[in-house]
Amino acid sequence: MSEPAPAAPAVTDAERAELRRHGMLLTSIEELCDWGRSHSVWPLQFGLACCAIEMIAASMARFDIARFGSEVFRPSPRQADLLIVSGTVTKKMAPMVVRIWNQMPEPKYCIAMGACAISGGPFKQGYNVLKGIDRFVPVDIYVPGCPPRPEALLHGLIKLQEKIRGQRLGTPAPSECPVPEYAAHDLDPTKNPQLWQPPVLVRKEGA
Amino acid sequence: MLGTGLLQGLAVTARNFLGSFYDRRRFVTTQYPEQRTALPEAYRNFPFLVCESADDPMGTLRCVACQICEKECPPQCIYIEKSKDKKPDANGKPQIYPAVFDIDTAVCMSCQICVEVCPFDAIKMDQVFELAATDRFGALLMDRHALAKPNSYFQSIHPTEAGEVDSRLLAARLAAEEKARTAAAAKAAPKPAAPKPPAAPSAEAPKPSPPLA
Amino acid sequence: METTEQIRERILASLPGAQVSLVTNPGLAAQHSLLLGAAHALQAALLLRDDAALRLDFCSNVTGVDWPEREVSEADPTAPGGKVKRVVPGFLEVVYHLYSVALGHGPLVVRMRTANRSDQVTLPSLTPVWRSCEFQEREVFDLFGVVFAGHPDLRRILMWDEFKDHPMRKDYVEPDDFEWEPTPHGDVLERARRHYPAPARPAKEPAP
Amino acid sequence: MNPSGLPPLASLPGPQIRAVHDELHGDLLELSMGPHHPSTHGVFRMVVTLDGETVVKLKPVFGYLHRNHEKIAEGASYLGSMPYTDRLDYLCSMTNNWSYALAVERLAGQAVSERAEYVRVILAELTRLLNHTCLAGFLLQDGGASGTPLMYAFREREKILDLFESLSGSRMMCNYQRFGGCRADPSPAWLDSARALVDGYGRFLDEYEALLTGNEILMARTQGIGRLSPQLAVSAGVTGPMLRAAGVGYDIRKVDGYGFYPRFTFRVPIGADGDTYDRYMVRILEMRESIGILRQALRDIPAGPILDPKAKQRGLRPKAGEVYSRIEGPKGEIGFFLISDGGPNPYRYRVRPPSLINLTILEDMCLGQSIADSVVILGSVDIVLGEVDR
Repeated sequence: MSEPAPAAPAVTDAERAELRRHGMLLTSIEELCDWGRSHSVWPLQFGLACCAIEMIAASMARFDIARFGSEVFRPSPRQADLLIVSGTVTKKMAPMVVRIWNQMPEPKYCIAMGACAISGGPFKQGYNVLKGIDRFVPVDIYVPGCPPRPEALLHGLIKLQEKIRGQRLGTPAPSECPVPEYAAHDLDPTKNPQLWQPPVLVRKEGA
Repeated sequence: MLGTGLLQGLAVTARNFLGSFYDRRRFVTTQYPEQRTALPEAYRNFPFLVCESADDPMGTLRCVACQICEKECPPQCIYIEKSKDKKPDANGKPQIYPAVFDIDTAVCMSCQICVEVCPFDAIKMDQVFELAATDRFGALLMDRHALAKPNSYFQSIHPTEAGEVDSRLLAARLAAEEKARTAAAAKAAPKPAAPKPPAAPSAEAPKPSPPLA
Repeated sequence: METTEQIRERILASLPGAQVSLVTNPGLAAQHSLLLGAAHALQAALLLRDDAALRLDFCSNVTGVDWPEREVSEADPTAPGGKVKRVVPGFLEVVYHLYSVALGHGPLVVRMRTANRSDQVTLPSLTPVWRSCEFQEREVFDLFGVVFAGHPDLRRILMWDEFKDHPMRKDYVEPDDFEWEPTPHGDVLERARRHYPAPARPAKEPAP
Repeated sequence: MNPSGLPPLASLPGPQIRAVHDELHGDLLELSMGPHHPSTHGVFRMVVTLDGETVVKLKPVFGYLHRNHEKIAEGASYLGSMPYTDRLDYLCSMTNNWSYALAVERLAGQAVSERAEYVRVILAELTRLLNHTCLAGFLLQDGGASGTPLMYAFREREKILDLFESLSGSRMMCNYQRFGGCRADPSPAWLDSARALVDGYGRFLDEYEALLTGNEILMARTQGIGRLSPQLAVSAGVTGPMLRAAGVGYDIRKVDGYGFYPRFTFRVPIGADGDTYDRYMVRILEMRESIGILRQALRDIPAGPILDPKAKQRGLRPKAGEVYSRIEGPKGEIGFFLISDGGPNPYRYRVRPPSLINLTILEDMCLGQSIADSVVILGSVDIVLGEVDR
């Protein structure tokens, strides 16, 4: 993604905060857009496993995701901004998840909810379990837990909103992800190396 | 009559709607970031390591790197390396300590089995759940520095359990001291001259509490 | 319900020549089972379902078990050392748990075994007798590789159609995706190491 | 039943309209519903062949949540598989735990304390309330009543989850049962709050029924839809509320009398028509019976140990042998088949999934119905994909 270098702002953040304290609101198109986007994140109605039940619980009366402007669970990926990968992604399901992601319009975000979506979680030893959806789809926020409490998902959503508010306007690079195919023993390819590069883990004594 | 059932249902929803303005039992929403549900004492999320003092967490870990939790962890998300040297534990006895103790919270299933099998009350369940991160490799792999939390914190989140653990450890320590004292006395008995003070608090490891054997 | 031995005699009385043997269960549950020969299994199953005293009309559970080839040592006074090693050929086994809804008894455990684990893996399907076997036999086909003759729709059920292996077999090797294993043990540790460049190994092997 | 869904030819006036009618008989349409579909309860997929709007063929496709529970369990210790059973049918972790604990207890010959048996019954019946309440909400959601019933159901679910959480530490994944008892002893305060919940639940059910049971739209959408005959139901291994809705009075709590169920008086509701409405109604009536069982259990629960501290959990090595053990879960017969070779992990570990086997007759129930009804029929089967695919 090539971002244009941000020009020096005419008003610094500190000045803006000072003005805001005096009841004067200054804004830019960028800020207005980000504000609007961050408060109307429409998730896709897409449940995979256990975490989906907690995702539904988050949208119900007790936790009420509507307070964050995200209660509009859209059944169609064409109308959704946010993909909450809520549960274990199996290798059989992975191509569908990638295809759904490709169908979503820009700007789009992805939350990996729960241990399984992040890394395969407790089921990562399984032969049919994808070890993390970030092998195929860029993930913005990881919410650990098995399953995370609904509050934890809301916390993840708040984090996502913060991230959106820091975004710069511009043409985002098209993020079409290649869809893996079923092969004789495993998916083909097993990961998208452009997206997923695990660091080499070096442990030092007493680290 | 056709429609009675519908009207009856509408009456129910109307009662619920109106009730939501005055009936306290219907105020079910928790305004999350500002207002928090009181977590029950038993609530568990991810494990943490208990240390005796907040000032020197690495020096006072209860963990002796026995690797039982590592072996029993169902999703295999604990990684321990034993130290090569020994450090004195809370009772002054030199013990092996974990040189590396990592828990991958991206894998942990919060099942509490590590807590149940630990014979030293060294690993307990934490209640922090706001751990959302943007980087899975760095932030979610917790090392022993991130995992260590003082006993006072354990007491604040699980007071009942912590009370039991503390009294058990204290009883074990007292029993060990008593044993050391009698042993010293027995040694000293034939020679009444210059009774040696009992060697620093105790020479016994805390008696393993009976976990799920 | 009659004992498993009595049921065996009942089958033999109606189907002379059928291969039915008793498999005792040494465990505490003592759920003994009947081993049916493939040739008469379908008739025997029909008999179990329709016999007035048994009426095992409800097949609750169908599953496969993989018994790979193994070596056992047996006492043999003639051999040097007093013991002789013998190779027990491997086979695949299908286990059915039958109950009677009409009479409220059960379970009767019925098993069938294939001749080997490679080419002679066909067994008669019991789906014509009990409809509940339909998906479960497909699952056994998918995960163990037992072919059920007479099954109406024998396709893979859990894995995708292009998949070649039978993952519940004991000798199945899962695909290699151990690129990021921060907390590896045993076999996983070995496989994770292969993904790291030689100097920067994840860690040394923890002491056993 | 008119399979094409069109009015009978003779009733149409005029030759031209008849010609149009003949032309309307076009090709069959094959439609793939799922794995991402709002009304397939997760990642279930069915390939439906339609003639107009009428289902003429329906093939379920599984495996999108096949996460290898059985293979993992065969490499894990007996205790290590307990938290995995939570994740089978993730709405009913307590009954899954119980079924697994029961199987291992029978394999290893461990006795359960009296208090633990009572606690197990209490938790299993609370789970049944939770599951059936949510199912009614999801069923109505599938029928088009988006929101309200599900929201009421989840309001009550949160109350039960609070009980589970304060006892076991987790809302959904309780990991509470142990071999020979339960992990934590419920305090008197916990029992009091359980009593309060049970006392209030009848009132909630009255309200729920006032909202739903007599509703004309619900009746029109469910009565006479998706009939299941008792013979087919038994042959296809259907269990649980679905079997009883088809008119077969088979309840494992009565037949096997596991746990302390013989000590409680309760009735087994049975449906007359085997249609979707009966499946809804049987569950509502079962909840009322569950409330009765809970009242008795919470009244009679004895004091005593909940778990023998000497009962072996870690490093359990049962004697070689095998066992099949089952209980009446909220969705049907949940059973575990274990083969031990004397080692620390089971040689064969098999879950008998009620949801998967109840789906065997989905096609039979949907044939000749409209595509919209097949969604409601699927909703009334009550599946959870974690258990269907394991």
